[in-house]
Amino acid sequence: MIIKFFASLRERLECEEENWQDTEKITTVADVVTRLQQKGDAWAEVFSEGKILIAVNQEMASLKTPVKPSDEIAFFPPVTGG
Amino acid sequence: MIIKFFASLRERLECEEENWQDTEKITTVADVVTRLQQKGDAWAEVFSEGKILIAVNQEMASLKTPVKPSDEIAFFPPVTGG
Amino acid sequence: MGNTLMISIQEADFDVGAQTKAFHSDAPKIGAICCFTGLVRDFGDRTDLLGLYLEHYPGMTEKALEKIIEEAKTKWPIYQVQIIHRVGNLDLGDQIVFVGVSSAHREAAFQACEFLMDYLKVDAPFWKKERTKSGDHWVEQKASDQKRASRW
Amino acid sequence: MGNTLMISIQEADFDVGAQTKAFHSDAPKIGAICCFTGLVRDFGDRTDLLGLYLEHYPGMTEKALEKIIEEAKTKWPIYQVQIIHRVGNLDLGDQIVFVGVSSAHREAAFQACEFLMDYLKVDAPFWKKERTKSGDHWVEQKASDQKRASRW
Repeated sequence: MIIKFFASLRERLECEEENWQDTEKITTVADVVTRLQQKGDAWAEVFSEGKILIAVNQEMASLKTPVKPSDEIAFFPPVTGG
Repeated sequence: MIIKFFASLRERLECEEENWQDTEKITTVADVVTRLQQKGDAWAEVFSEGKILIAVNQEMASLKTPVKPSDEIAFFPPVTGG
Repeated sequence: MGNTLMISIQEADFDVGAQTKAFHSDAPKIGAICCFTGLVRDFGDRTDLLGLYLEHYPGMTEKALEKIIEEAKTKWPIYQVQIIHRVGNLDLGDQIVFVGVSSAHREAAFQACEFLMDYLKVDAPFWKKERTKSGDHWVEQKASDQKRASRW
Repeated sequence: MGNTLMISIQEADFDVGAQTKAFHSDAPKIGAICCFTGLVRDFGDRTDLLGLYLEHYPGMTEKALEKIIEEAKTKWPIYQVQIIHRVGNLDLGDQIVFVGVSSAHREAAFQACEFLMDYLKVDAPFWKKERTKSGDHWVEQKASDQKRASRW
């Protein structure tokens, strides 16, 4: 399972991408977030703030979206292009 | 007094421009139209049909608009540019 | 707020790239450029159209366009406005009209550009004649154009 | 109705004139081309802005833009759509984004172009960082952008 972080999230977490092999207990995006929050204070803080957007396989998703081991999950702040 | 005709009016009247020296009794656009209608059948017909726009000194005007000997009066069909 | 405006009635074709670059002289104050280009189109129900002949009222045309631009400037915070309208004989696919607007904000650029096109169609003294294989005839004004202009 | 669409996410600058000419390949079916160009603007209240850094989510960006274009095509009868969005470091006055739409009708071209820009701003994964003399910081999404997109 690939986990990607963009923009301010990437910088605050000092992490661009994780690649998880052990995803046995992970069935939804919420499970991914729970595991990320346990990685340390910065992670717990970032994921408690709200205003985070989620994509699963490059489509917008929510905490309830189911995930498979082969999925690419991304977290990022509200977009500001254009 | 300069009288100009454009587009389909110019073609139907076979006239692009008139230059009147004697304008003693002409005080409004309506007076101009009355004199034009007396010029022949084609003129009477064209000016009885409505759908004619009027400009005095290159600003949109109406039959009631006052005119002076030095004015430029124009008659044309609804515009179709763009 | 700048006041630059460029109005050109011409037989010659125009270059949208060059026109767009002219807006950049106001950078970095401007954030948005909206440009509209109109082309001579064949109509689904008219297969015999060869092109158009465009006539206008020299002098009044420029005044009418200036007036429309002034009106747009009272409605939206815009910098430059460019209007080019071709006259004379045009063929199918030829460019007829260009309206470009720059602003700090995209909403103002879009709205002002569409407003200018809508009013140009009903207030500027241009007349189109269709040149077809079976003869030429003057185009009638469309009620939909009057309606689009009246919504502003 | 044609289906041509061109999406490019690139560091390089783009040429509005060349982009516009590409639409002409559909002439004389098209009568209207509406193009929007976004530039890096200095803000009235921020005199220390040097430029922007643009990040995006490769892969998802293209998918998100395709989806927005498909949505526009269900709403308006449009031919070609071109979207170019630059990424990386941009300076004040630089072009950031180009959205161009062609159609038989001007209303469809204007509406679709504005719709695409509105949705690009809220649905495409791009992020702007302002580079200022006193440091860099990520730009926050504006509530007004969400509101503009929700009106369609």
